[in-house]
Amino acid sequence: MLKAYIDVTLKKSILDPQGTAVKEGLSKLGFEVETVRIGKHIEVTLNDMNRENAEKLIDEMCLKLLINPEIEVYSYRIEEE
Amino acid sequence: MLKAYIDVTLKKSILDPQGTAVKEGLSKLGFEVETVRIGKHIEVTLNDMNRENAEKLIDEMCLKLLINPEIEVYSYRIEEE
Amino acid sequence: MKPYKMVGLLEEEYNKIVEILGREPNETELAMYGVMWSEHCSYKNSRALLKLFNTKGLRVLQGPGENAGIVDIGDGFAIAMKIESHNHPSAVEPYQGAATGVGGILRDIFTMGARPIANLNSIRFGELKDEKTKKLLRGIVRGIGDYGNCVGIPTISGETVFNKCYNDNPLVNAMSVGILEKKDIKKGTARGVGNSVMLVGHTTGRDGIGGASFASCDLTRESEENRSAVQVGDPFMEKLLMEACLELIKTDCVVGIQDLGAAGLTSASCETASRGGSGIEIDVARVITREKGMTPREIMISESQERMLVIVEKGKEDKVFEIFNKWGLHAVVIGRVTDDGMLRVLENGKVVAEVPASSLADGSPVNYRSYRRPKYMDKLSNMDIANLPCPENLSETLITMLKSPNIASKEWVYSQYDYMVGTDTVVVPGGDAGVLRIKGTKKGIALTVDCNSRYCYLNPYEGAKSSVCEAARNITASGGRPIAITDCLNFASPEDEGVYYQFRNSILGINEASRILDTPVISGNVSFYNQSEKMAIYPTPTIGMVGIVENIENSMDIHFKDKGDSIILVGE
Amino acid sequence: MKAGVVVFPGSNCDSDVYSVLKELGADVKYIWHGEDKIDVDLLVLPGGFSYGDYLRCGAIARFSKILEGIYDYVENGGYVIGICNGFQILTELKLLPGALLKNMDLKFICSDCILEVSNDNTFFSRLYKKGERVNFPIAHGEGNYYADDETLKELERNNQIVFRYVNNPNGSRNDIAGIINKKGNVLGMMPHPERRASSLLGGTDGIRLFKGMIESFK
Ligand SMILES: Nc1ncnc2c1ncn2[C@@H]1O[C@H](COP(=O)(O)OP(=O)(O)O)[C@@H](O)[C@H]1O
Repeated sequence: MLKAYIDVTLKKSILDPQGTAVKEGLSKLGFEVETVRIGKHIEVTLNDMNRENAEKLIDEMCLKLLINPEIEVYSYRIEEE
Repeated sequence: MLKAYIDVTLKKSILDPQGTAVKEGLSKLGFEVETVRIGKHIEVTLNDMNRENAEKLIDEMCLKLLINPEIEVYSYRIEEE
Repeated sequence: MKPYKMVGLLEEEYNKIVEILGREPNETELAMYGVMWSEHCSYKNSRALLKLFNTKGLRVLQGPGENAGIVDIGDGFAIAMKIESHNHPSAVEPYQGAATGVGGILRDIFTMGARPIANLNSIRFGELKDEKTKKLLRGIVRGIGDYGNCVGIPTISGETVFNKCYNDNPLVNAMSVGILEKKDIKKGTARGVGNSVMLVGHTTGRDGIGGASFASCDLTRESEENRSAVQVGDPFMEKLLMEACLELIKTDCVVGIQDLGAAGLTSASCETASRGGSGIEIDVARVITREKGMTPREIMISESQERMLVIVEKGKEDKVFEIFNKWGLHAVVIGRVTDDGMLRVLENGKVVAEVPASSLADGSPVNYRSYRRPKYMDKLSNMDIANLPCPENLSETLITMLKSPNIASKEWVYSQYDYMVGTDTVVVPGGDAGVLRIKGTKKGIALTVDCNSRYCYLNPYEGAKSSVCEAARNITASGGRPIAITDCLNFASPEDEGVYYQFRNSILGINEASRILDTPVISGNVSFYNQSEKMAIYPTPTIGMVGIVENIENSMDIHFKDKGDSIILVGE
Repeated sequence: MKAGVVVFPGSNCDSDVYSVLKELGADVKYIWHGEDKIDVDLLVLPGGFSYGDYLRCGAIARFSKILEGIYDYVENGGYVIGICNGFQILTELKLLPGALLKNMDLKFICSDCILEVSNDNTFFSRLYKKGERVNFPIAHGEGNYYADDETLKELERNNQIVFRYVNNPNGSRNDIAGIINKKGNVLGMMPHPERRASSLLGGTDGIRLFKGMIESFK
């Protein structure tokens, strides 16, 4: 089986208040970091198929449902399970 | 600068309502997949430091704030920016 | 460790099980007794005293003992109501703990055939200046809000209290109220040999295994490792389950219905069988599991949320499939009703457990605990108020008081709850009681939840009594006449004689007020062991109350209305 | 006028809107998400949490059977109003531009909310006056309207902003609370006019929205 690990994040130009809040939370605990951005992590297990097809499939899923291209971008990697 | 890409997911035995709903959503669109699990993706930019320290720091952040070890697990990779 | 200890039983309890069965229980049976005879499910330390409650009244259609109590409000309508604690899960995972607390109490309401129309909550925390408290507060409020908002039930009232006695043990008491036509009351009973036992709603997973016994333990380091005890709520599933169940109940195929809460399938099956005076046989192989390789024991005690057990008249199963299918939900026949009084668990037709249903449901030993008036009470009651200095600058004192988290506005909390969905909320949070109109009548109901645990600490009897009175005043001030109580008794360890004194006297205090005000107790819940190694909570008997507003136009909120209106202080 | 309120799995303001339309004498019915024909003059996408709002609000509901024909329906001049979750679904459908992000302070907000009517020349808002202030409650966690600069300019230029927040509660760009499509037959708004349709429930500011729509058909 194949497993796709997809990361979805807000476009750079869009404010990420959740990231900002976490950054502040970290700072209160004494962790000083430069930036925090928060997004979604989606793991999809696929039946066996060749990698090329899997990539095509994942791209399609992302564009159709998993992300809203108006506000989000995505990246992924695929691994054997 | 260093950038940590952290993925937080629910422990395996724990129900993931979001994943279940998305799996069904995908199926309605004609994408048949085995499982979908949804978690958080967190990107943290750190000031320069050696990798070992960075890893220690990220582990601490995760356990102290970013995850609840009762229900979640995490993994990450660190890259130069 | 002895096997019975691992499931939280004492030696004498184990011996009693052997006596009942006439043999040693196997692993599955032992686990079932372990969860059912835990404090959380069996009320073994409170049952004797709860009998004292005033539970009768002209309006009472269903008193304690069912999933929720029901009172008649006239015009053919009745109100179902219940409060329940989710303290321990919320301490460990505030967001999910609180959310699943709301989920559980909603199911208690719609299993009775009632449509939930309002939620309330009573939440208590340690000192607000602590980061830990802030984190708990944020998580718990978000959990309560997200769940209720998503299901679409308005959260119309509640209380939020801070006191350092709750530093290690926050309290989350969730209350829900539903409306039904009197003729539609459903009960959690299994009757009629051969009728089908169906499991509907979510799939069954390994989550929450051992949760019931977990709720009855002290929160020590050990529970931090007891990881599988936390569940994740799925309000979307709950909403579908609610709509499907309410639709199903309108048909003529349901004999009984019961939600799966603490102790999961074990408790739902033995309780329905025991109430109906019958037996139940189920085959765990028919249960749809989320994970492969779950053992009968795991399936029987799993606390996966958003599931219900439905007893269906034989031959009418198709109607159930049809309705659940429409809502996109699972429904499976997992067994049938028998007449031998046994809860028989099969796996692919082979018996894996077989015990008398009533011995699980009501057979646990009842503890008559000893009690003694705690010493601190004498010390505190000897204090002479006359010796307290009068503050020099009263304006400053006033401002300090208004700034105290206990007195300041709780808008931060209730603005995260959708208190208007359903378009029935006439008096919104922020005042005394919440008031809802009852569509199709001229009436309304007023709802409140109250407790003054500091008074209860000073004097459990008087404190509990005054908590009932406070609730009644909140109802009256909003234009309602109080008619019934649901109570959530949050205490430390019943094994402590002082705590047991607090517990006993609180019950007596509630009882006196309840008799005088003619507000019978129709449902409730007990939560013990709210203590850590360092401290115990104050006795906290939370009172949920419902009142009738005869003419909804006459309901009242707390706001000053017009310039020049007189302000009058009434009462003693 | 025939109106239909779509019921998605997880809708929870469906009966609230239904009752208001009914009380005003409209010919209104519920439409199950699995139906395939839109045979009404006004389609209402109600508030709630369709499919739990898991993933993104409205993302899954958008693919419901009933919405397959919505593009043709709108093209042919059918009217659509999306309230709260309905607005989110309309942006996911791309029938309205932009997207709704998490509220700026990350909390769900339920409260009264003062709006200013920015455009009174629409099918929906004709009984209000431009500049008039009305009180519709809000109850949402993700109502922070976002669109890029270009789109915002266009919305302003075309007078597509119908309601604006007087005190922006959620971070919406240009204080946007409700917008309409260019053609003028699709309105999306976060606040709940159906919750202000009875003096017993705190006011009647919302009634005119529904009355206006009904009267247009007389
Ligand atoms: N957790 C809560 N949930 C909903 N409403 C709340 C909550 N906490 C407080 N409120 C609202 O705020 C009002 C005032 O709360 P509080 O300051 O505790 O007042 P009181 O002591 O008069 O009950 C309550 O009556 C209730 O309407």
